[in-house]
Amino acid sequence: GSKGKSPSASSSGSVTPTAKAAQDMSDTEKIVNWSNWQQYIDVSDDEKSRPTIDAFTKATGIKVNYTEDYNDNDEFYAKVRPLLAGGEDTGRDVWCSTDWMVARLIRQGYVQPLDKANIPNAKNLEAAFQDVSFDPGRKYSLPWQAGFACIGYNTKATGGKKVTTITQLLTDPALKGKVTLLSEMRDTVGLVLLDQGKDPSNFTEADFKAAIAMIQKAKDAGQIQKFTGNDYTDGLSAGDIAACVAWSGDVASLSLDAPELELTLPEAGYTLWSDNFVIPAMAKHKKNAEQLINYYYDPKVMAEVEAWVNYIAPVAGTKDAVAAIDKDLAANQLIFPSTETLSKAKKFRDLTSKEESEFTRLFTNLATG
Amino acid sequence: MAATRTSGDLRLAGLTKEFDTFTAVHPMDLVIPEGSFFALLGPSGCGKTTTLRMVAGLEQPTAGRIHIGDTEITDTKAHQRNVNTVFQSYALFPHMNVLENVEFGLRRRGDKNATVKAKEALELVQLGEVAKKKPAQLSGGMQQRVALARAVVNRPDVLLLDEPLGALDLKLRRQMQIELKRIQQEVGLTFIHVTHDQEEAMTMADTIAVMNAGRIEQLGDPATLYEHPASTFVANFLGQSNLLKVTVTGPARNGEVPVTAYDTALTVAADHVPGDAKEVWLGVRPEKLRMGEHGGPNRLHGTVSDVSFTGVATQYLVRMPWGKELTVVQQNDGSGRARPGEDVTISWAAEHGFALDAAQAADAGVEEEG
Amino acid sequence: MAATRTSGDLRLAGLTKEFDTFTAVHPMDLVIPEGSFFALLGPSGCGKTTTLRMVAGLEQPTAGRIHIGDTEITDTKAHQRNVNTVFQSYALFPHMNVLENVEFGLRRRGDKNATVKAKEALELVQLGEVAKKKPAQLSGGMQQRVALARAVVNRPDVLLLDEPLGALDLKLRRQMQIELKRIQQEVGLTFIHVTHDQEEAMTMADTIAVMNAGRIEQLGDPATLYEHPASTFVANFLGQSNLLKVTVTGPARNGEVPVTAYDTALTVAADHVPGDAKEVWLGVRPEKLRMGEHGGPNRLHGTVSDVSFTGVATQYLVRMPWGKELTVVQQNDGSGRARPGEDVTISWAAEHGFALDAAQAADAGVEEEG
Amino acid sequence: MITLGSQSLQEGNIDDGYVFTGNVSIYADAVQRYWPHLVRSIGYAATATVLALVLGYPLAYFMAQKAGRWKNILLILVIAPFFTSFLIRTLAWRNILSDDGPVVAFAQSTGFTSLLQAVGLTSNDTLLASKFAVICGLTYNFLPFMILPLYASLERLDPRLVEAAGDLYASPREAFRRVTWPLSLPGVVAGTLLTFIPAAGDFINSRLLGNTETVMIGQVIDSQFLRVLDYPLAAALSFILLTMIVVLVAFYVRKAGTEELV
Amino acid sequence: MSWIRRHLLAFAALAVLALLLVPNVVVAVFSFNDPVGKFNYNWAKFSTDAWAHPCGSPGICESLGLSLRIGVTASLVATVLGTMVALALGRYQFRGRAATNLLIFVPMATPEVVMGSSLLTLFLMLGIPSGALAILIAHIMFCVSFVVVAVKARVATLDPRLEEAAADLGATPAQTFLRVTLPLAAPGIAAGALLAFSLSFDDYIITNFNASPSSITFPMFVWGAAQRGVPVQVNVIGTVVFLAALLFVIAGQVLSNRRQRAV
Ligand SMILES: Nc1ncnc2c1ncn2[C@@H]1O[C@H](COP(=O)(O)OP(=O)(O)OP(=O)(O)O)[C@@H](O)[C@H]1O
Ligand SMILES: Nc1ncnc2c1ncn2[C@@H]1O[C@H](COP(=O)(O)OP(=O)(O)OP(=O)(O)O)[C@@H](O)[C@H]1O
Ligand SMILES: NCCCCNCCCN
Ligand SMILES: [Mg+2]
Ligand SMILES: [Mg+2]
Repeated sequence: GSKGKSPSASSSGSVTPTAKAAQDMSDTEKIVNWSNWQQYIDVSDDEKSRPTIDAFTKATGIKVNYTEDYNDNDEFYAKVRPLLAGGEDTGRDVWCSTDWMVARLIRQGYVQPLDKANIPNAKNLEAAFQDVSFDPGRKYSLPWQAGFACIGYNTKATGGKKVTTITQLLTDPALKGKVTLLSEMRDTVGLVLLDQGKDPSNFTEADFKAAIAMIQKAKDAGQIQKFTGNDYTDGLSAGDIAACVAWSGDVASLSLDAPELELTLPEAGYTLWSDNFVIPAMAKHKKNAEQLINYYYDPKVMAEVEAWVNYIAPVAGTKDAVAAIDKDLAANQLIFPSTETLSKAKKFRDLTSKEESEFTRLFTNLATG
Repeated sequence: MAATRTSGDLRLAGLTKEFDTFTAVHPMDLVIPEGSFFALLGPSGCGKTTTLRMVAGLEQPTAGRIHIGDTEITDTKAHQRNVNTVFQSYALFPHMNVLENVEFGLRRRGDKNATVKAKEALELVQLGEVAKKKPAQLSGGMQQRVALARAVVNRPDVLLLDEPLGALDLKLRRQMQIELKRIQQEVGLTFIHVTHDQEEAMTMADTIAVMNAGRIEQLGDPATLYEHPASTFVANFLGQSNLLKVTVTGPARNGEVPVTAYDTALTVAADHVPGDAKEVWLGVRPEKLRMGEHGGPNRLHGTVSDVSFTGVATQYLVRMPWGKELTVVQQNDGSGRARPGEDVTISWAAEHGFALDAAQAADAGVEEEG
Repeated sequence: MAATRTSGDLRLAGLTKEFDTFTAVHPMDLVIPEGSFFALLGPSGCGKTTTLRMVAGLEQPTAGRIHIGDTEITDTKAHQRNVNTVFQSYALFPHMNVLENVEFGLRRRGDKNATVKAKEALELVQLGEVAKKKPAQLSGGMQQRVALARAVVNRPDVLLLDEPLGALDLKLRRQMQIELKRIQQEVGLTFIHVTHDQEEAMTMADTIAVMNAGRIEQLGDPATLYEHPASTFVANFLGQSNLLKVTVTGPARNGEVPVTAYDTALTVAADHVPGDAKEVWLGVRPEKLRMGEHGGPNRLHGTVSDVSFTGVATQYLVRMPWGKELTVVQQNDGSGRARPGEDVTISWAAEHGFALDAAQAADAGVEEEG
Repeated sequence: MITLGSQSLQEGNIDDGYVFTGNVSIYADAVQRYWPHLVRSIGYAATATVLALVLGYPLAYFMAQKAGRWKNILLILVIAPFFTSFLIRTLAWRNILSDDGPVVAFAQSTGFTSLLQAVGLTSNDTLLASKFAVICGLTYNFLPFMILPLYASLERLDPRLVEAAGDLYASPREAFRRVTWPLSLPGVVAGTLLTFIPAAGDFINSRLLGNTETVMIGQVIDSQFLRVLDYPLAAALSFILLTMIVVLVAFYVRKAGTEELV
Repeated sequence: MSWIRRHLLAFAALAVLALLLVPNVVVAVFSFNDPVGKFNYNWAKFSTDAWAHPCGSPGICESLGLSLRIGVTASLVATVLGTMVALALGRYQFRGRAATNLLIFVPMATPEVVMGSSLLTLFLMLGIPSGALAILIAHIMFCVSFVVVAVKARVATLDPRLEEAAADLGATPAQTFLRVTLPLAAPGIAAGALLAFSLSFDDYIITNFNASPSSITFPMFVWGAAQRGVPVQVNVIGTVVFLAALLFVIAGQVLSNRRQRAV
């Protein structure tokens, strides 16, 4: 029967539990294990090394095990949750979760408070990222990158055609069967809400359902090929995907090598998200992780990262540092958006626990239906 | 580990085997003298294999005891008995070569000279050159000889042969019979040979036991069994017999008993007829019948209905006036042959007839196809 | 689809089969009259099966033609030939019951009365009651009869039997031989019967062809082949022969040729000796030899070295002064038996000896175990 | 299996945990919501099984009856792909069939893609991301599971039986239909089961080669378990899938009438 | 024309075989590619770089190592257990034999998702943490069934008289088992072991359910890589394993042939 330890048994109750800390081995083991999204860090020209990471190791003697196994928030959460729930080490010291996921991790007591003493550079945090609803006072997290969810397309596959609106993405027969959407509900639904004239930061359940209906219609018409995680970059580059909901920096950085890849920030608006460093419970090398965060909060280091990933830097002073490397880059609206660009970017509002399960269910049924 | 060496006669006392409700072997008492060649003969399913398996220790008797000489081996495990078997299917180990197969038993007993002895045994069966081959590479006859060598090499007190020649074709079979007999004489072991080839049993064995439905029906040397069968079963099973139902018409005179069959007066040697019998089966072997008047005082007239030439002999079927056919075998010694349709006289000597209890079925032991 | 009905004699003209570099059947010319029972006899590997398979259409001849009556069938597909085979392994369809097996051929040709005919055929082989059983539930002999019924029911122009009795045990085999012969006589088909049981061939066939290494060595009716073998191979393969190397000492007198063997004067019927021969093999069948003086003018003296009783007859080995053993078979007709060690005289009539070219090996056709 | 059963009867959510409530209605709910996936999975698996049989039979037959001394080599070649992760091979297929690859170009020029599109197996004039691709992937990946049992039973087939059929006037085609095929039925049954069952639960192929229209039940179970974390629903779906398969298989085995042959 | 018709079967068979092997060829060919960008699906230029540095992609060799370790351990344990069960089933009548037979069949008749998920549930209940140990246990559980089936098939064709013959020749039950039963069942056991290894080495679905982040098997690595561009090293390893399997089996074949032919 149900007497045994069911996968969820240990996380009942609504009081925020505190994450357990493990014995910190940082001083004896010069290691830090970092899980991150794909294509989210600078890579040398020959693609064999990661310059900023190598420089960090050189400076501190701490070896970074960098793993690109963060494809999608839900998927990643599902992977680590059983361990976190069981009070075990996940084998990772730090990873970058998206805002809403950070909220869940904090709520469940799966992440540890950051020791700011080890992160003096935290003072460089851009004002815009300082007070966030998902982590008031930034006790548990610091942003790694932020970005927009937008439209990406491959002109070779569209036959030269531009894709400018979500409506076009979901209805243009020229794209039939070659469109992908993100399995991240907030990005996909957010863009659709905006396309329908709604505001992701302030919408009703009915609005949400209307957005779902629109996607459902496109899906029923055979417009949509798949819902993907970060793996859309693969198909988009190959041309198996003609157009998709994409993350800004991915398309921007890929287009450096592949000019046929283009990106649209839709007129109707787009969503803004951030991915944040968090340190999970039982992490063995918490201090090393904090040193790593501190390292990347140096604007000069962050500038190097941005030159490659093309996302929005949360570290003040990065723009100047970038300008020192490359003037054009400093003018890139994707990395350093103007107020005008930012004004059309909306954040997806916080969801209640009940909303979250209900909306997730609706969306997942759509995505896997 | 080593089998207990014993020697002497093999004695079965009240040996019985029941399977569930079916009795495969009824209590059996039997003594098989050391060094003899003993044949167990009988129709399919009569219990020959079961008997052998009990002797080998592969089957637990329901009751009874088994002795070799003075040693009781009833409860000894198969691998501890000094008894070996040559299985009908040979049961050679396919993953070992011929030599390894033959050495197997010796090695199990830790014999230091296993290889030397095994090679000798292979020489004995004239297979020295194939020692390194796998059984699958040998012909049926060669496999048969390996199986024999594998058993003989252990010099068992008793060697059991369960239709070892059953799978061979006729010509090869006759050859192997001679070889088997030679080997038995050379090594002097007790052989118990199961077969249902009567001719094989008769050519090879010193003593034959004819089994029927779990019981030994008659036991004796081949000629006695053949010439004086004790039952219609034995008469028919061991060779062919012509059986005539006859009525005893008077007391014995000059050692002969007068009888009539279908109104024809015949005689039978008195010592072959049970004293008080009124009606008996009169049996005569086909080769004892003569076409013509010279065979003896007993005469019958009939018509040749079939002639078949078998090389050495010719076999005739002669139809009697009352419808029954008698079988007559005549050696092809150069004398003329009768033709189908010819009317002939058949004759035989009184001492060649044997009489059997009339209560038995005339066709007992005429093997129905099973 | 339906096989072309033809009839008449089966004629093979220059029929040849080569496998890669090996010639299994050398050009063969043969006429088998319609309705005859023809036996093909020969040692293992001599090409019997290959010949049959060419007739059945299962093997493509390398050269030569096959006719049935006036119709050439050399290039006709197996399923279009009106020829059926009874395979040694029976090759019954395990997933069909007995009746379905027997109906198979008829149904393939769209015969409306398939079931009726199949049932009749089963009656013919006395298996009416097992029609609904699967082959695996039948004994070997019954399976054999189903295979026969399955072939016979189609009334083929030619029925091929490839050692159909090879897997049966002796007693059953003799029974089936009689049945087979009866069926052939009843249905009147042409049977070609492959066997390497000589006695079987002799009892059953009208004509026997003895094959050796891909060639027909001799062809004739059983008695002729047996009494007058044309080569040592046939003499040894078909039954047993005593062969003596003899020197012709003079011209024929009174129809007999004088010869000597080891300084003993003997005679052979003149018509059995090649005109100009100097040295020949003198052959005598064991059953033609008499123990004692009454067999004929040819006499040899020797010592009995082995006696074996086979029921119908007793077989003696008699050692000659020069070391060779002769085999003598004497019917057990009641006359006394010699014992091992006894000195005996062996005699035979001149016309019972046959002479063969001395250039041949004496032991050709003594089947070596293969 | 039991744990699965009990879990399917629980209720709750990730944050609050699950309690056993014996809520059977979840089954009705699961079936109602996911019946298209169930039907689709069974349909794809069945189609792939039939295709695998059609493709596998000639190869198995050839290996068993005609290949002579090449038999073992061929057998090894059939088994060896097992050792290259089937993911790698599926990815290779994705590569081979990619939209601007030569295979697609050829298929387009011969009108094959239009044909597929016309019969609804693809939704545009390429091959990937379609029903067609998923079914091909399933067929391909489970082909060895079909071939091996077929081979095993065909190897045991006595060629003399086929000769006997020919001897009894059966044309080669009839000989196949009446003798070879029925005698290989045990292999056919084993092969189809070994192909059908895993194919029905597979999701890798539909995930890598399909689109949103080709989502199979395995993918739903996977995402309910590992993504939505709705354990009761996932467990219920697993149970339903298993039951459907057992029922279908029982029906099939009876229908094939091979009980006495196997 | 008739030549073609006569060899139609051979053509069909070879075509299917080719179909089976095409991906392996593509994988092998692309193992020599030096792709532009991170996606290895357009031929760029020839390079033996990946062959020189098979571990050049982070995590790949760790995952391969883990898969090999799990594969070897799981197939060893499953082979031992499976062989014992198969011998018991094939040789002895005992109570619960039918039930055992069924129990063996269940894992094979269960779709992998169901199997994976129920094992996960079971492990959670038993308090066995996800990770290498859980994967190993899971693999052993499904491999055992396949071993049993392979060995049982062999044992079924084994002549029981051979064991009797051994006893008859003085072999104790233990000797009979070691020298007769086991060697005769060996081909079945080897086949079972090989099958078990390949199933374990190739499994993704069941593994994925029971894996932890620190236990990424090779198929999981490939799956992950598939989401972001498969490194050339994967092709190298895929090819090496394929060739190794071929060599292994061919060597075994040659060896047993030679042993048979030895005169
Ligand atoms: N294990 C068993 N269980 C039940 N009955 C058995 C068993 N073994 C043998 N029998 C039966 O016992 C009887 C005698 O069998 P056995 O094998 O001894 O006969 P056989 O004389 O050797 O016959 P064959 O000549 O056919 O080999 C047969 O009726 C057989 O069916
Ligand atoms: N398919 C084949 N390829 C090569 N050689 C063959 C083939 N079939 C038969 N042979 C050879 O042809 C010869 C004749 O074979 P066949 O089967 O006709 O002999 P047989 O007289 O029937 O022998 P048996 O009495 O053993 O059945 C043999 O030496 C055999 O090895
Ligand atoms: N290649 C890195 C992409 C990171 C995207 N994170 C997205 C979070 C969206 N909600
Ligand atoms: Mg027996
Ligand atoms: Mg033959």
